[in-house]
Amino acid sequence: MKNTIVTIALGGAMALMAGTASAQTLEAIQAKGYVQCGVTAGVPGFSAPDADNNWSGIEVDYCRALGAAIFDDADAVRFTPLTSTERFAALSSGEIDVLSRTTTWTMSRDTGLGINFAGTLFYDGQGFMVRKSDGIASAFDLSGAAVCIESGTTTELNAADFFSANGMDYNPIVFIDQDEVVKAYEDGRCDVYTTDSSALAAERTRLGNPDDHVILAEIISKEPLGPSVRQGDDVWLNIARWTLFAILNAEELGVTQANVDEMLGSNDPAIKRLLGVEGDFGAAMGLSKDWAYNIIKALGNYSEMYERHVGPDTAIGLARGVNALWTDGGIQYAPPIR
Amino acid sequence: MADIEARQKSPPKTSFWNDPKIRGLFYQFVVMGALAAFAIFIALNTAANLARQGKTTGFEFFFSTAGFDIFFTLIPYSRASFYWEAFLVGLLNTLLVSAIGIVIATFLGFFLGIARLSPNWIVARIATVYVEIIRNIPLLLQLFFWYFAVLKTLPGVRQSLEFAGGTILNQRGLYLARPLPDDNFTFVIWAFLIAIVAWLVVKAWAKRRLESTGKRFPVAWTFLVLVVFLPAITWLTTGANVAFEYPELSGFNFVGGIELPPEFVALLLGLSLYTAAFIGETVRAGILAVDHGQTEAAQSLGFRDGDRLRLVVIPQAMRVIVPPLTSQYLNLTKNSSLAAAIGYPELVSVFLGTTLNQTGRAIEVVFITMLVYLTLSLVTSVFMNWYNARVALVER
Amino acid sequence: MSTTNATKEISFVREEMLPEMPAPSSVVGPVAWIRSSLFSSPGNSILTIASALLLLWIMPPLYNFLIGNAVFIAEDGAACRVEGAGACWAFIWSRMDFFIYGFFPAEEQWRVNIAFALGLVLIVPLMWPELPFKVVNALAFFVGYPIIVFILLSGGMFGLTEVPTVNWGGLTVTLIIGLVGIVTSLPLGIVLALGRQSKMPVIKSVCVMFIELWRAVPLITVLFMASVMLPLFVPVGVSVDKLLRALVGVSLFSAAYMAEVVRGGLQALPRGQYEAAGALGLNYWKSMSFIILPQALKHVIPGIVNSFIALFKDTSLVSIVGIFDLLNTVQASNSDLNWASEQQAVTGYIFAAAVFWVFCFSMSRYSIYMEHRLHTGHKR
Amino acid sequence: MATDTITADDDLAVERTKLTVSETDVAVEIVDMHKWFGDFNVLRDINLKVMRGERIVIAGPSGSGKSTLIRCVNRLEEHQRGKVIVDGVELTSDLKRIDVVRREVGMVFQHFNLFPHLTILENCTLAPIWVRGLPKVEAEKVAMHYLERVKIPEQANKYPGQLSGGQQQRVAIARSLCMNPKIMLFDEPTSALDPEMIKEVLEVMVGLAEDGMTMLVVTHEMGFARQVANRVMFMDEGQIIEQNEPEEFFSNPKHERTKHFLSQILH
Repeated sequence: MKNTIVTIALGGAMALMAGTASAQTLEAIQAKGYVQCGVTAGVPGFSAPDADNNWSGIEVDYCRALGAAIFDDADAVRFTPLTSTERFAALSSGEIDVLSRTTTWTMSRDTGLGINFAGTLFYDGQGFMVRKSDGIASAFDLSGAAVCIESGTTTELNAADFFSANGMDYNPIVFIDQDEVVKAYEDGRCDVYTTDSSALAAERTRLGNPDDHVILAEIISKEPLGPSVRQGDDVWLNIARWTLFAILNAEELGVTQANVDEMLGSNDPAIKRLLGVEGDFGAAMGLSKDWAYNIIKALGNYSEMYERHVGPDTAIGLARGVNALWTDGGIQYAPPIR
Repeated sequence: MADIEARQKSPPKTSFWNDPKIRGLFYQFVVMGALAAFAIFIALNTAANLARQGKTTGFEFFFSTAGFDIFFTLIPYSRASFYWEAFLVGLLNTLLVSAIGIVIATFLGFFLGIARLSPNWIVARIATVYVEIIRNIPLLLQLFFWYFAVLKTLPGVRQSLEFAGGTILNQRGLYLARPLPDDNFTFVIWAFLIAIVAWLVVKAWAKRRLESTGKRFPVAWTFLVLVVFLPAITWLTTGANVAFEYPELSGFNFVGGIELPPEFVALLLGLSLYTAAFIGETVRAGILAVDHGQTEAAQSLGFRDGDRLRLVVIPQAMRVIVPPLTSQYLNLTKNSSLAAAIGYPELVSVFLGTTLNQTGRAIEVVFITMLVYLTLSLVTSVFMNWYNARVALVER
Repeated sequence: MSTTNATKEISFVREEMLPEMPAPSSVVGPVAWIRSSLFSSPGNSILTIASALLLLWIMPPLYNFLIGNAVFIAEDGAACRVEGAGACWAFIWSRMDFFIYGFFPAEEQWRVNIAFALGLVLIVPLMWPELPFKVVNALAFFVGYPIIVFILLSGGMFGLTEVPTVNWGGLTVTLIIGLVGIVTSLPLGIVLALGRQSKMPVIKSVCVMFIELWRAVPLITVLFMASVMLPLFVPVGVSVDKLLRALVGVSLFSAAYMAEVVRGGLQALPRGQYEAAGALGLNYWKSMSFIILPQALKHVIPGIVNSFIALFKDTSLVSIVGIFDLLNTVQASNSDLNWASEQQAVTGYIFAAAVFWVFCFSMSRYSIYMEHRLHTGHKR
Repeated sequence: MATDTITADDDLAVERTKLTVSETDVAVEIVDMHKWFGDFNVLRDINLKVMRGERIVIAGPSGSGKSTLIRCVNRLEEHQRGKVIVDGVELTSDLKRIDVVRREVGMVFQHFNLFPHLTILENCTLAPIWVRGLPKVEAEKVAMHYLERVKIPEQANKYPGQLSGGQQQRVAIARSLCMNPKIMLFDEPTSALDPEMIKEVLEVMVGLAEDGMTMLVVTHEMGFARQVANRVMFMDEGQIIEQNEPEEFFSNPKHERTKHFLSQILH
């Protein structure tokens, strides 16, 4: 008798807790009323809980942009913090709708894991952080160093490639959890901490005394970080992709959170198309025609997101660099809305 | 009348449904069917999920290049090695830390178990407090403590603590001098081996002598004389020499000597201290399980305390101690998998962590890992059954 | 008789009974105690002195660190960064909400508090052997309570705001995993134990295989399996909540251990009980549920509680698969820059250890208490 | 007084005389002995002189201290006041003296306390080999002799768990005899046994008594007391209440408590 009750209770719990994600991801999202977004448990500037335990960061803003595009509500998003080990399983199982978790776009991932990358939110590359007191000038002086790395990442493979290609020895100290990697470096277990240089900058701000640490100039890999979705649902892929393009286009066209209402009256046909004043580009994706307007109204354009979370004025302090628009000498380039 | 006779001759047929055999078969059939259905359900789901993710299955990944490095290996390994070599590295690291941990935990555990039964109040109390604290705190937490909290308080490489004999302790681990014996040293080793053999011969002879003449021979002293003095004399006469390679600061770290990384030391420490508390309880229970009457009987026969323990109490206590002790050993081996959290590259960390992530072969990797632990457990239980059969007390 | 002569000599009758005499100081009193328990032999004296020195060496610095020089009240880590400061309790205090509730929204935390209070109200009478209504109480705790807690915490009905499980954390999650593990593993363990005792070869071998497989592998592989393989096992498009996956892993794992404990109880029961039940004409399920199991389970209450202790300690492993249990919240807070100091991590770990210890130690005391009760019950 | 008729004894006789410290005829002498368990005064003012070859049966209600009394004789229990002198050696906390006394005093327990991990023969030879330093062959010869005497030589290679209670108790007696004790203590040797087994054990004990062994027996077997005892002692509340020759003791008990006790166990 007791058994039966427990079984029923469990079954009920399971039915409640297990959301169904049909191939029609958008329909499912509209039905449940929010986007489920997989993020890192804590990389400042990208996604991390802030002082009030709200998620914030540029990758979080991207997820909020999806919420804004679909529901006109940037808060219609829920976040699932994931370890690097679980992230792909979480996406392919439908536990999350979109993975926006400092994930490098690589061929094997794009082709072998049943996922599609929607684009590049942030062009990154792997770098090294060392203690100033060690007096290291270059990554090529790192022979014999103990290096702290997060396990199961491209970082781990890149480091192996780099040291082997340059005939150097090193001690890879590998942890499953990002927090533990940083902690071990900070505690002095390693001479070097290596990961994407953006994350290095972010983590540096979290160290006890950031000025005691320097990030070396060498970048040893290409790490285009971008959101990804499950394969096999092109509508959802389009939404994910064009949400990213919309914020890039907005920056290019000079549409900001502050002036977006003004811009509704702009004469520029490109702006009119972006904001849904002219034509209905949302319809093909199952969205309203002011989908992009809603994004910009709620969160601003790419530049605003960047400056808010990782830009020079933040603790992380990353210059735009290659992430500047193509018009400003960078490589961020969005196809036109037309 | 005829009816009754007929009934007496052939018992009334039980109805089909009430035949316990048929019922049994029916139940088993239902269970088997349900299980098969469940297995098929899972297999189909898995196949569908894999197909949707465009994943293939199979073990051929074992023979592709791993591409990552491991810093603590017992066999040659580099990023160009294959995944099966990475697997082997992890497995050997698991076995290494388990083997050493078992030895330390056994000694400490027996010490604790005996100390808890000590008539000395303060000794018994210290042992009790130790056991009650250690076994009521999760092992993972203890590992974090030994690794992160203690590591933080250790000095950096350049401020290393230096101890006698070239032992160095810093945040990068514990460095010991590596002995480099010269050629003549082989004589000393031979002398040592000969001494051991000689001691075994003396021991056997002493036993025979005790049995035939009733005279006892100081076997323990003989051991000391043979095993210490024989090699020592050989050492002096042959002029054998052992040089030591001391760890020296070079670049970032100390180079040379024997290097024990903090991950290894913390894991070993955590596992041994934790398991020792449980072994202590096992030993205590084993000793208490020997009826006090046995001690009294031995005393009344005039046995001295040493003989009483050796001949009467310990042989009986060991029967009670060995089976749970073996499962503690198995637990220690299984618990070594927590190393994944503190970065010691053992099986789970290398295989279930890195390899799974890099290859995405969840099913294969989990299957193989479980198979390894299952094998270890089966081997242990085979040993335990053998031991139990060997020492079982004969009862009526 | 040759002893006639001696008869008079040996014949003796006591005229008056001697009163009881007070024990000499060599038997009772502090001096006797010190002599017999500290200095009974030269070896013991040496041990006593060595132990005393050890305590003198450990205790004062420990006291200074934990209490003497500890920082109890502070706004931020500055007070803890002072040279020679002890444990930074102020840090623990400032993060206490996080340690207890995780990311649970502050304005909804009253729901967690109600769940705690209700649990306390149900569990105290359950553990008190003299109180009546054990069956009702047990049903309420093992069946009703988990359902109420689930509704209360996850919300989404009865006008409660929905709080997704990723926001659950801290001690709340630790206790939830412990509770669910206990509630599911016990019945599952009983079924498995009965199956293992079964005479039907198929059922028996299925149960044996299940039990031995789970007992052979470390929990962490089970949790990894639950986190990477379980999503593959469910139909396409169905996703299983992360916390639920960990719960499934923990429950199956502890059920296997529970099964072995229950089996011990079943085997310890004299054959006669089974025969008597059969002789009364009870069928299998009736004799199990009215005769055998009540006795067998009562015998193994200490063993069951010990499994609960192991289970409760094991909940900390979910932090490895990224669930914010108590240990993980402490681990995460240890890198809180506001409170950065040398002692931050140590303080955090000591706090977490103390919480776990209090739970586990009181469970183990309870188990000893029950063992004692059961044993005295057996003696005439 | 019956002399030793056992051949195997001859080898041991030498050692035995060596260990004999005093030449008096007193085997055990207890003077003004008191004992406490914590605050509880278990034995009060015990005075007892056991002559060589004497057989004393100690009776009394449970908790009267009779077992404790005989356990003081081989120092399984320590007394706090008074003197216990066994075979001329006074028992103190001196370990050497305790060793000497224990070798001379055999003891048979209520629950046999055979070593379950050893065979019957090994049970009997272990102490002679390790304590007396007897060669194994000799020890086995002695052991077989006594096993024959207690009528179970055929069980020599079995384990205690395979024997009945009565057989185990007989082995326990044989095990003590193998040490060639001068004094035998019996602590309720038959109270854990079935009636027919009691008989076989008592027969062995009677045989021992006939051979002149000095015996201190705690028992409720009053038939045995009548048959073999030189003296019967009645204890209560940790003191000796009455002692007398068995015939007198049973037919004419003097003390009220003795009368009451006898009326309860004899009817």
